[in-house]
Amino acid sequence: MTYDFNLGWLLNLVCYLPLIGALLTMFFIKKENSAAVKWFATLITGLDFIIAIPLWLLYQPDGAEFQFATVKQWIPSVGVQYIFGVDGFAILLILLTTLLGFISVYSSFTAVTEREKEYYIFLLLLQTGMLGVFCSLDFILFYVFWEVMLVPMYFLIGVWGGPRKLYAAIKFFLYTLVGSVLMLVGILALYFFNGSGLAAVGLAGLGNALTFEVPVLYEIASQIPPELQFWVFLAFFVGFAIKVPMFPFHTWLPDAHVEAPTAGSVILAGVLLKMGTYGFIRFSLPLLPDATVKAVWWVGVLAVIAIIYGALVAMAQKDMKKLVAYSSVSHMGFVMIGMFALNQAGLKGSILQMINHGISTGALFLLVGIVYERRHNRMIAEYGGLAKVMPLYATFFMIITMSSIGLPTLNGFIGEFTILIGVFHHSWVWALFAATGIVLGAGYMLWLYQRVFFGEITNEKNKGLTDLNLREQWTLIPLIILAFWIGLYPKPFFRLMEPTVDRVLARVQVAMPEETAADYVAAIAAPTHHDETVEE
Amino acid sequence: MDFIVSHFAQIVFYTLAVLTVAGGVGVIALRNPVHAALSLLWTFLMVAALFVLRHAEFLAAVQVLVYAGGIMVLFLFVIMLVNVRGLTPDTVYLSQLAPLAIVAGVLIGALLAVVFSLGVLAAGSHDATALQQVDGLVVGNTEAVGMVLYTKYLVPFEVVSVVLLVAMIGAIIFGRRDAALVRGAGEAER
Amino acid sequence: MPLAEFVPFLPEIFLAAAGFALLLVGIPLRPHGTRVVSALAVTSLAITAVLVLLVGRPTEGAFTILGEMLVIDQMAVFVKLLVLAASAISILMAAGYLERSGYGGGEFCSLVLYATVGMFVMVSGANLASMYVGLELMALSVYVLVGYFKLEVKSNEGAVKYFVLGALSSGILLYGISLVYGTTGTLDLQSIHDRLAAVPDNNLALLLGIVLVAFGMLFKVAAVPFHVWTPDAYEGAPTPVTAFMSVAPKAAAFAMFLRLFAGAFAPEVDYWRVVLWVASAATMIYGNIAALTQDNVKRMLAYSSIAHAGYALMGLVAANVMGTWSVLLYMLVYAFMNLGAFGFVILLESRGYTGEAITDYAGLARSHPAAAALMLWFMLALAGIPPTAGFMGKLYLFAAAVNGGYVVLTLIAVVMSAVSLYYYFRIVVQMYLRDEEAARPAEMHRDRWVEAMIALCAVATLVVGIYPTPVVQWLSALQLM
Amino acid sequence: MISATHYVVLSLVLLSLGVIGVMLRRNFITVLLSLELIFNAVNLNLIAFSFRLGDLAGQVLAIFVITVAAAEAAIGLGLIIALVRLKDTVALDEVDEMRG
Amino acid sequence: MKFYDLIWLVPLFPLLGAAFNGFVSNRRGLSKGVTHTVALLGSGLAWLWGWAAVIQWYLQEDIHHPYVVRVYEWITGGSVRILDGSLVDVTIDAAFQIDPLSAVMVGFVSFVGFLIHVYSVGYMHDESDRAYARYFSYLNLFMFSMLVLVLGSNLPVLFVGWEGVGLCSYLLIGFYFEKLWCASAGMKAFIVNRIGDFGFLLAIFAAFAVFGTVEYTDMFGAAAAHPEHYTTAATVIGLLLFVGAIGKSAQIPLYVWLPDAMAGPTPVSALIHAATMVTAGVYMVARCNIFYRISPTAMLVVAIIGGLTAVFSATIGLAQNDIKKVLAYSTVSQLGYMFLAAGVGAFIVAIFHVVTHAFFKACLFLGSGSVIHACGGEQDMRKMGGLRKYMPTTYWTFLAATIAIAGIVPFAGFFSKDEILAKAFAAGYGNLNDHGTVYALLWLLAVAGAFLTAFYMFRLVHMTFHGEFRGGEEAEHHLHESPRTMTLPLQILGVLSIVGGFIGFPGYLFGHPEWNKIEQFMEPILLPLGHGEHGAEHAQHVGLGLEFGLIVLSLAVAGFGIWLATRYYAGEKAFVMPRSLAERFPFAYKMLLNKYWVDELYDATVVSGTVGLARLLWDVDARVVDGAVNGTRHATVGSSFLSGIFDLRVVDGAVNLIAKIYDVASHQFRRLQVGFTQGYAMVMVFGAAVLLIVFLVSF
Repeated sequence: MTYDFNLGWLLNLVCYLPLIGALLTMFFIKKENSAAVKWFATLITGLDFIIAIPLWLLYQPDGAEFQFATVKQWIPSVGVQYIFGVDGFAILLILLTTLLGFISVYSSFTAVTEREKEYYIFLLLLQTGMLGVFCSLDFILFYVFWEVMLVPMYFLIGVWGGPRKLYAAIKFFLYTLVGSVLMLVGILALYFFNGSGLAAVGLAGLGNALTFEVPVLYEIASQIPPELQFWVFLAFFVGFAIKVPMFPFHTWLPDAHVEAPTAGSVILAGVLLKMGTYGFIRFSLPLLPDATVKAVWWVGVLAVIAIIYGALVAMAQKDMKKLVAYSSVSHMGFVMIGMFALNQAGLKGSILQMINHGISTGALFLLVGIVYERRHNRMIAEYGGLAKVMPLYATFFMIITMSSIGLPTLNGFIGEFTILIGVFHHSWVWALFAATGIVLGAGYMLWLYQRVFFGEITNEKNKGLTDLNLREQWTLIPLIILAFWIGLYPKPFFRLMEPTVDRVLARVQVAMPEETAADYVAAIAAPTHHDETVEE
Repeated sequence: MDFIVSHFAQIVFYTLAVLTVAGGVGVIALRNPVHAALSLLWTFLMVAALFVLRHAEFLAAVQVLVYAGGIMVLFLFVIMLVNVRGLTPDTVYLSQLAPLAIVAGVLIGALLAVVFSLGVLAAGSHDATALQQVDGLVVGNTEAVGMVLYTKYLVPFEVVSVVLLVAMIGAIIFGRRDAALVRGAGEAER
Repeated sequence: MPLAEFVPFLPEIFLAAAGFALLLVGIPLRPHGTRVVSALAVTSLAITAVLVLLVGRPTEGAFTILGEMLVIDQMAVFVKLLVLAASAISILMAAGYLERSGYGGGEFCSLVLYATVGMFVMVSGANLASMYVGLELMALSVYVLVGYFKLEVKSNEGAVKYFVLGALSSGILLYGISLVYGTTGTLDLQSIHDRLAAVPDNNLALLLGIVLVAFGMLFKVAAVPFHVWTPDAYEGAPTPVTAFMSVAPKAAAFAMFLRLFAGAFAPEVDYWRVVLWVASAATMIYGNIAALTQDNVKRMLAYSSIAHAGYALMGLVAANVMGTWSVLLYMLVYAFMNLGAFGFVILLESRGYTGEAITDYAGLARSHPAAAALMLWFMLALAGIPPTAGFMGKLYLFAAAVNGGYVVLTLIAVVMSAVSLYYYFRIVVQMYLRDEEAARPAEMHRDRWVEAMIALCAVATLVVGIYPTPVVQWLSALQLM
Repeated sequence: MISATHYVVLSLVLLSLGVIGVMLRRNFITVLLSLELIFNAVNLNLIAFSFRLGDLAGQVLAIFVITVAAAEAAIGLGLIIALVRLKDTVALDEVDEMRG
Repeated sequence: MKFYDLIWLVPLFPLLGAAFNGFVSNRRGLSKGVTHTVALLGSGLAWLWGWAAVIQWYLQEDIHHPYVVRVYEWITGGSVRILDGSLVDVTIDAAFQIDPLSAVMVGFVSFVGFLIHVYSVGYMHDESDRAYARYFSYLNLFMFSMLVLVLGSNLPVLFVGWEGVGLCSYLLIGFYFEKLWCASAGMKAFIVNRIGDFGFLLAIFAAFAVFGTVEYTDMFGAAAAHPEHYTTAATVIGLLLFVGAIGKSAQIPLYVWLPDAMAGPTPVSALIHAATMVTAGVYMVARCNIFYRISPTAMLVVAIIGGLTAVFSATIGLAQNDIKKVLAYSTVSQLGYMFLAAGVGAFIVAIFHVVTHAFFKACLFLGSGSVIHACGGEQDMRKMGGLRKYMPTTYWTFLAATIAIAGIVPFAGFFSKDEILAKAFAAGYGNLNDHGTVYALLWLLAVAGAFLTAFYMFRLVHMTFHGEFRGGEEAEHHLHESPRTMTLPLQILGVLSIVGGFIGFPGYLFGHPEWNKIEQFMEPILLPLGHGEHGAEHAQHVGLGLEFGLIVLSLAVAGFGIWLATRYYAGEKAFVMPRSLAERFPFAYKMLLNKYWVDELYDATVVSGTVGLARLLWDVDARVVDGAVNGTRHATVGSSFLSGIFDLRVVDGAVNLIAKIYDVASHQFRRLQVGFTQGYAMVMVFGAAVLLIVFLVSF
């Protein structure tokens, strides 16, 4: 039982509400009446978050794989369908998206002062695009949303960004576009292999009906010949790795983050990066098990590099936003390595870590944005001693810092811990290197905190800074609450993602030899290991 | 003598061919456009003769009338028109000779290489009579051509007439002096 | 032959007559009656459309008329309607422009109509002879149209270049036809196909003929290396003409290309495919990359249209059913998005050549938000970003190519379409992100007709992008030969 | 015995001459003349083949070619007139305002 | 009702207090009264409830079976395939465990903690209201974390407390964050600890990989059942754990943070950096004793590190003039003793020393605190002296604690330290795990350490309390005894450091082993190993005579130390001898004064190394990874782009490189468009030729 069509309209509503909001704003609200624009956008996004919550409550873990589904013919002659549907994993990301969407709108009231109407319209469009990506189960539909979402982001960076906005915007756009078009080729290859076949690699197809329906393609995953899997995996990899971003493809991230307006950075870090990892878990792993298992080593190494490299580079930054940006490279490295440990703990951890990263890094960008708004300067050297003038701000910043460096009882720890357990059972060497990321993480984050908040106030301009106002507090408090919630009682989140994890792993397992997991760690207790197994 | 008789066709063909080519060379070689035009006229006539050799009498006639009669006159007229303004460029050729020679060489080489494989042309009936017959009974080539032209090839024929109309319109548009339009007027408007 | 046989030929006859009538009507009331003439022209085009539908719609499968000179099938109907739409839109866009320029509209309209007749014959030609004359009719009309602003140096120059090169290419085409005729012994497409299908022939003369014909067609669709005329002709021609010739003749030429190569010469595909492969790749790369640094919008769109020809060629290279209809679909999509973009250029063109420099677009998002939004939409479409029709068109072309096994070609295409985004977005950047240095944003003409047409194109681009099903179903049903 | 091949060779020579002429001559008029050479080459082919095949289609097509050639000549000459009016020249290489 | 079923309330009270002070008092700036009432309530309730629970548990339950209270399922990480190939669920409960060890720890932690809260009320009274609230919320938060640490029933929960105390120590060291060096000290502490945690985390994963669980009872049960299977595993886990301990308990090579940690308020130093937090490492080692008992290697390493640290830091202590620095180094060295004890298998003794040390060291620190308080923040002993007559209470309590640490019978320190020495000797004597010689050497070190301890502690006392005041006139006027809230804890702790040792009275010397209450009580934490004795069981006793001999020896050593100190630093000839020594061995003196330049060494290597690497990589990122920048930049100068996008290219990329290529290509391509007709004809014909060639070649 793949689909459960119950309440399908709800999912569609969640996805398209922001679009409707954008259209209404476009046609019915005057450009001059900025207050109305702001509050309407806030209303829409808040409403969107609220109606997204039932998805979680009504989701049945032991029900159909994809629930709240809608399946309609779209372009029957080529087998393109309109398929919406979510599992726990997608629901988590949808909730994250809607929440961050709301927060980023709400946090922009004073940050954005010009061309406000367009700004909020773009934010709303962006949200529909992102939600669509998480909802669609037809490759073409997925691709459509995947691309659509680029455009508003491009404008958010390009119009409301910093000094090098044009450069950053086009770089972001081109980077991602190249990745995604390659992905498109991979999609087509799968599509034809399922159907008529591929003269390209001299492959006869399976002769099934031509379709882009992902769950159907899941069925044929095991029959796809390895070399085809390899190429398709490569195509997907480029597409997703650029979004994540994996180590060699990360260079667009600092520019985009630094130049983007605060809300843009929040969305970028909070949601857009997750699309890459989402793609891996939703498509690469289950569709191409063989290639995945073969790729494990390489991806693992890249991820380790990303973790350490990102952390070290972050340490050298002089610009707060850049620092946070590179820290995301490091954190997403954790997500990837956990994912490719290919066991439950690793996968669960990496999914949870996606959420955590969304919360922590999102909050960090908000926080940086708050001082930026006051001082219009992001240079760390400009600050120092803020703890004296902005105690509350300092407190929030401290909490988020701790969550980002993985202090127990906060969200970051749970993610990293689970990931590392999984990774350790895949390869203790990876775990060894990955764990250094925790030390370095503490290094750069605390150093940042030190330089920004401690010591005397050296810079005259900082003397007059005002502490957080109520609105700013309320943009942060939800995230902090979430951080503690996940840190103290992550069980609901884990439970929500369990079905997905099991299915994905079940689909990858076909390509995995038994016992693989054990061999890696055998090194530890090599001499005694075997007779022990004999005994038990 | 009997050699001439027995090889009459060859002799005639080669003679005409040489003359045609000579005319063609003249077209691209002669400095003065008028001379070039005249040598083109010469070529036309030779080609017409070759048509006759291939039992295309009607076509030969058309060639002479339309080309030699119509087009050449037009050309000469225009040349005169231009010449009085003394506009013949002083240098005749463009400088880029060398590469072009190469290109032409490559082109011709390739094509000739092809032509030698022409031995395997689709088998055809060699009876010229087919070119003079209308469903069985022999009439002249003219009638035969006319028959085909006005029945089977009616559509292209009509279209060609439209082509000529368009050409006329074009010529008028380009040739006509417009009182309404002063040079750059459009520019001023645009 | 019985008069009844002429009935399916009515649309062409009517158009030709209408063209002549317009000529006569146009002469007395030029240049002031331009709008009237245009209106008449569009009406006659509409009537023709009805006729085409009456003639073509009820038929299932193809049938030939008038001594197998013409064939009426769904493909012909589709392309004819497309061409009619394109011509109508260009005429409506041209009206105000011609009025302003002082050149009358009479000859313009009739020439567009004659060109349309030529294209009709091209797309439904069943015989090399008829196809050739159709082609020439179209070509000659367009030569004249390009040089229509005979007092503009650029216009004349464009015409001269286009004419000389066009004549050269049609000579080459003819030579190819003659070789094909000599080797297959017939001019009739169907029988050519049958003979080649009966005995797949590797006679070099025949193949050479086919390749030369391919050259001629490549020239008409402006593919590398026969693209050279395009930028200058497009830049020189009056903008409405550019809009027209970048769309309608291209569509017709592709239709003829399909009839010849996916139809008649299909049995020889393994021989000629390589030529088209190279041409397609080169065209995509050259068009996109050369467009990157163009600062004149018309010229940039010219290069972009070269690039699009390259994409469309992929369908021919793939030479499978999907390839065939995806080319036609792409022509449809391309027609609307390109016409839309050019309509925008027309609106912007004021004194001299201003409105053609890319910098003239700075700050338009401020002064004319709606227009800018539409232009953005067309740019996205041309770059192939969903949910525009441009994406759908590309999608099917890529699909066809991947299916045919031309992955490398597809990779080139996808990378190049990513590159293309860059130069399309240079305009967007000017409009949206460069407002600060827009000292005086270029003022736009208020021309209801053009605006209406732009809106129409936008809607079409949206609809086809969101719900292409009807078109796709119609197209995927048709087959040639 | 004179075969079609002979004619084809001859027409090839004419074709090449025409192409070279088009590429070499500065004078627009002589360029037009060279174009006419090309069309004649084609016609030679057609006639030769039609004789060889005993099929009239070739001849008919040749007629169309001649007519079209005439039409093109007319357009070309018109362009020359306009060009002369605009730039007082018939040299094609001076028509080079647009490039790049 | 069962207090011990609600054991989780013990940490909860201080947490609530912390939350209130942090978010209410601090924000609203409530009065000090409210603040410290809440804080004291928090810690006091924790203390009461803790003791109540422990006592009740002791009376009602069998102490041989740890009593585990599961609160809820915390982490449910799905299943993984562990070492032996079986699939195990990663399920980690938030659960607390009461057993003798945690009972002892809770007992003294909550108590000392409470005392120090009381003390702080006096010590911090002249801070601003907000700072006061902040301070107490941190302090409460620390109590929470520490209690979680000692009560947790599995390693991750322990880790929660572990990190929590780390955080609090970071916050409290950096309490005066306006002083940048304080903040830096805090950061140093946190990061150095992180390095330890790195080992700890890996240990947790390794343990999970081996046992498929991290619950104490299950883990240790399994290990004890089949010791011989787990030798390797135990070594790995044990060593990794010990890395964590090294960080937290400031052992070589990670001790450097502790002396700097003295930047925090003195009560904090007393509580966190002397009495409780730093002993967490010892606690953990004792908690996981099973691994060390299984793996001789691990145990040896522990012993060596401990012994070396004990002496090493003691030597540094000799030359310090900052009163708190001296105490800090003595703390480090005492911790060394504890690890030495653990290293010779005497885990209970280690804990015993933890407790006694908690008493006297807390007392010492609080005493120094009240001294500093009196001297108006002055910490340099050279500016003190003769304080005895100004602040008697402080003096006497301080003296008691000093004697205790010096190890004079019958003070608290004597019993624990002497037992450590005895065990060490026994280990060497009984050739424990065939490492007898090493252990013997370690014993010698320990004895030397005892001497040094006695010496520098009395040096401290003499320099501070005896002789004449050297702080100058006006400072002298301010000298005064500290307020009641401060002296009361001093007195309590003083008393404890006198009598506290008797809980560990070495009864067996008199044939009454049962007199050693603590050993009896904690006996259960040493699970009996399964078949196959690994030695290192309760240290085998050497003959009684020898035992007494050892006692005498250690007393003598201590006495000698005291005598020497008195001779050098008291009376009329004070400071003469040291100076001459310093002049005669200037290098040695400098070396000690500068703590062997270890900090400088680290700065030179680790710190700057990392930062340098970071900078380097950043360059790499900016230049290489992101493309052949400068090349492209210089090449692009004068590129004909109108659009601003590419003007903005500064430092960047692969992307830019490609873009540049396209740029060049574009301009090259455009040159094909020569402009005059025949040129185009040429291009066409050339192209046609190329295509023809391609065609013919492919034919």
